[in-house]
Amino acid sequence: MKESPTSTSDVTIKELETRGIQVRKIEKEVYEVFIGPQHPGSGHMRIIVRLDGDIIAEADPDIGYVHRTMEKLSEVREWLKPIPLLERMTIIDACNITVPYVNALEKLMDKAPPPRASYLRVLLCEINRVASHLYGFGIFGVFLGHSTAYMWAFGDREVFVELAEILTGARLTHTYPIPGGVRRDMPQDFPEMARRAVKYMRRRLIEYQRIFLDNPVIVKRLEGVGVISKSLAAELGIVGPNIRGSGIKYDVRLIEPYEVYDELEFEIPVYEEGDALARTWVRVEEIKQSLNIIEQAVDWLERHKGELILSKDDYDKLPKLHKEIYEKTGRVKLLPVHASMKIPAGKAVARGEAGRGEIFYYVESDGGTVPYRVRVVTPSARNAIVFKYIVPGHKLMDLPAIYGSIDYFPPESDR
Amino acid sequence: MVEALSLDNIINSIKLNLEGLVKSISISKGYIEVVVDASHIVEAALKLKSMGYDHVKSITAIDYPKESKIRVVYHASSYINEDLAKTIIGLTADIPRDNPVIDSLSQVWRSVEFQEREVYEFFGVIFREHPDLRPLLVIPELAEKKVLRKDFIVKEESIYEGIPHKY
Amino acid sequence: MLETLLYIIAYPPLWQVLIVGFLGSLLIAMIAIWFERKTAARVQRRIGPYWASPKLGGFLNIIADMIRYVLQQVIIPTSVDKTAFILAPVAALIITLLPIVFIPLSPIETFWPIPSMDYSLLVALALTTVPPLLLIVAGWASNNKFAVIGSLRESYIITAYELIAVISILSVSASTSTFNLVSIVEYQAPLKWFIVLNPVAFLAAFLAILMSTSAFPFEIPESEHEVVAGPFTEYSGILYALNMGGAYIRRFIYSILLAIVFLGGWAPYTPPLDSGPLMGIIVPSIIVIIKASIIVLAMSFLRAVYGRYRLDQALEYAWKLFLPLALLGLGWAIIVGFTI
Amino acid sequence: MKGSSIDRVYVGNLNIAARRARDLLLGKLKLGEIVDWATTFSLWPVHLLTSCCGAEFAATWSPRFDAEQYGALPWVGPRQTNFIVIEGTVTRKMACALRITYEQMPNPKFVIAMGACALDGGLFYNSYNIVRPWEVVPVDIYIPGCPPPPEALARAILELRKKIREKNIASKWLIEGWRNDRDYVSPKEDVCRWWRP
Repeated sequence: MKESPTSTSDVTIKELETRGIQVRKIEKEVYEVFIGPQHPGSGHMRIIVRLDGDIIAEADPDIGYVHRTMEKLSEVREWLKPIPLLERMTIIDACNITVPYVNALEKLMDKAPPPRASYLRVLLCEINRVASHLYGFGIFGVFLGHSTAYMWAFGDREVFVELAEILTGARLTHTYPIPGGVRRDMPQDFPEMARRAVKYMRRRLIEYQRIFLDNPVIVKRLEGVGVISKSLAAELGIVGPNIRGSGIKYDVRLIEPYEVYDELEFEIPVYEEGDALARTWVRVEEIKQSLNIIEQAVDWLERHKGELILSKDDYDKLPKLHKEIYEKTGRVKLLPVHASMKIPAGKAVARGEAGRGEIFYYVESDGGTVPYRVRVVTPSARNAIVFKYIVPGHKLMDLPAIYGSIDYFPPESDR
Repeated sequence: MVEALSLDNIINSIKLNLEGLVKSISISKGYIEVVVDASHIVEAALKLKSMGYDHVKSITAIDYPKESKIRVVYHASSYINEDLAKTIIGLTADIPRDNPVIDSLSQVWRSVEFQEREVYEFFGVIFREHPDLRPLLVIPELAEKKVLRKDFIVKEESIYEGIPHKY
Repeated sequence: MLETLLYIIAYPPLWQVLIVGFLGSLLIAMIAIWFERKTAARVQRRIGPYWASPKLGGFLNIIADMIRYVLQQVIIPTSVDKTAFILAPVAALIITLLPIVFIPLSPIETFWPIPSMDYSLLVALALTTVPPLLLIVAGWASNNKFAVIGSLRESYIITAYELIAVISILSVSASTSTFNLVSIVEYQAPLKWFIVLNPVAFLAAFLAILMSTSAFPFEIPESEHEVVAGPFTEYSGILYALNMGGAYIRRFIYSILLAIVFLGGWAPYTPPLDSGPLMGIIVPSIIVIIKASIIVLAMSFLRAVYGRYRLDQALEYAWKLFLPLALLGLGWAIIVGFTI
Repeated sequence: MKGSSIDRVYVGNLNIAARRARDLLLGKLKLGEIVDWATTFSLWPVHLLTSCCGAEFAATWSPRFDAEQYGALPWVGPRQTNFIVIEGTVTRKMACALRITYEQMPNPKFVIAMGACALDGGLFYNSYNIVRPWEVVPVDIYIPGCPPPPEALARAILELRKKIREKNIASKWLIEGWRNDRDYVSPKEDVCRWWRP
């Protein structure tokens, strides 16, 4: 393998160039492979992998193929408009991504959502989390050549996408939370559906375990691959299920409970091994916990029917017609003034636990109608460093296993 | 009021540890802002790290064209120490806009490496002694334009107000 | 008239090489692809190919794919070694089909394509080992990094599985003390099939064929998530179809060999020596093809259940587990040879 | 072959023979229609994910919607496929990959542009980092929506099939060597200029 293009002599290079082929010399005695962006195992990114034999000597993630300039665009759009904009970066996890932004706005405005709105947000967040974990799980399955895991996970993800659609009206891009509340109330028959979905998913998880997680081929592929030790995980600053798979009990829902997470009962699954298998198990356990939270949230919402889903002063400002619509359909119709509202000057930081890990927002206002600066650091953006520091030393065939196990989602990383 | 007490404790210990480096320290919404001089940032970061702040969540650069400065904020926190994990320290330094150079913290916290590259490409902030300072997300041609600075104006259609803003 | 027609059809080169070898294996390959897609779809709770021909369960879809591939533009990149690039898949397909010439589908001598079947097992087995080498050539000629890595993997796999396949299939000779496939079939009277007498060797041979034709869980040379399409990354149009179909055809030829050697060949039916072409060759061949198809389809089903092993793990299994298994099968065969 | 005597000596006039063979195959045997039919049931999209509509693209092949029943099967490399789905925004970096992928595909090939961003930028219309896909590759079918639901993508595949069958695009493309019913799109600027090896 070392003999191949790396040591092409100058004569052959000239000859190839006359034939119109781009040739360049590689300095080291390595075999350079570009994985992506058009590659079944890359997604929307490129990983420049330098191989020494079959061992990866160096991996350089070349990201930015989905950089859609959300930070800049947020600076020129009115305060509410970044919500739909930002949720496009993790379209499969829309609510989890936008809740911290809304929280930051609420911190700046000194406004708190009513409890029912908070519960609705948590409900959608957890539905999104299950859907997002199943998405990652499916992609992971197909990375290991297990197409059944992909299809099952994507099929079952539809259950939760459907739930979210019933709740918000959109399959993926919900734009659900707004400063001071949410946009729609829960439909009457939603609790029943949610409970059925939860029951169904619990049963399916056992089947997943049988076909995928306990499959000897899969276990063999994942065990001891991509091990991230506890101290290294902290040093690299990776987030989410990846860090909990390395034995660090860090979950924003636990550390700094936002919304109503402090009122809910759930556990944070932590595995000590730090390998790809542990990270996968963390996700599966998290799905179980999310299902618990969905049940609790639905129960609470059923007990507290008729409460406001918009903060009191916002509701009082609504004209009569809009109030009637709200009473009838449970839909909040916002006034144009919302679009051009001004937020007092200041800066706020908010963090939340999205499906793939901690999401961080820094929002600065100069008192105008648009944000002065919105800085968003997404979980995948922080996990990207894994490619550089964990992948080297593994075999080429381990790359999809590690990629899948850290559940890297390029659009989220690139913003 | 356990929360507030521990917050005070943390501020006190930061003051103690970073003595002589801190310009000002204040509680902001969601984080503790610690302003230091740009030339002392590595020292301050090392001390914060020895206190237990083991990773950086975000590097934010904010452009203030009126004051002709760029503010770089490292939001650091802790994973291992659960008490410190509850707080975020915003290690802040101001650097001149026309010559934005600052020492890289990638030797202190490895987690800043990619985000420093990002700040470099969007704001043109040069991090001294960064191991691999290349544009991360955008093509080199765009990185030269320093797109996230306020003088790079993106046109926006709006019915409410005449935008783009003039800064 | 019909008699004459039957005799023409049963003329060995025509029947054995063209009809069974080429058309039969093409059909079985298409059925295997269709079956693979359909069963995978069934396991995955969906429909799979359907609307091309609802009555046939979407089977015409595979034909559509085939026509599309055959008539699509063939791109030959400037950077490839043209001769090898074009010749390798064609040669691989032809050599893949060759073993069928040495496999008897009937005990009657007039219907054999070659005059004597004395060393048929050896020759057939030897020929099956050639096509993978041409895949390596194809990958190397492509001058594509993924293709080169893919063909390197192929070469590792070849060294691992070839020994297993050869030992486990040849072990029946230790029992029967002959390389004559007809004698081997005759040795297996209805209830003395080697899959019963010597299941270990059959298992080893089955696993070796899985590795050889890169079926799951050993789909490593074409593992799409690292090396796109492996050795075939640069191939398009008909050349890719040859490559892709080649793997299935190879699987089918191997399966015919397995059906003859382990599953009792044309048993339970044994044509009398004076029977005509219909009962003498066509019916026994169909029995063999059905047995072979079952093996092919069983291999295809594994896609729905397994992921793929890593290269080193597959090699480890091959050398540490399957090779001893094949040797065990050989020992078992010797015992069988002495006792039965 | 004009002027050379070889074609006359051995096989008569090659051009006339080829024309006759073409007439026979296309006219009497309806080979063209078979090609069109085969292409419509064998639209294999290449594995190129340009943006977040990829989530819905993946869902289109999930058990609930199962686009494989129309014969469309996502496949690995551009050489083996004939169809690109542009899933949403195309950034400047991705435009290069998109163009290269398109050029690597064998004829006849088709493009579906999915999502508002692929139409005209969508939410990101004023972003500094996006390009319009129709400036990079010729697009056959556009799907509006942000993101379009999987049903819409399945519908687009059906519409593309209809278009191929009605206009005999695939067979004409193969006969004439290029596509006549649509303008050839080449990017105005070099989309890969940022990539300097």
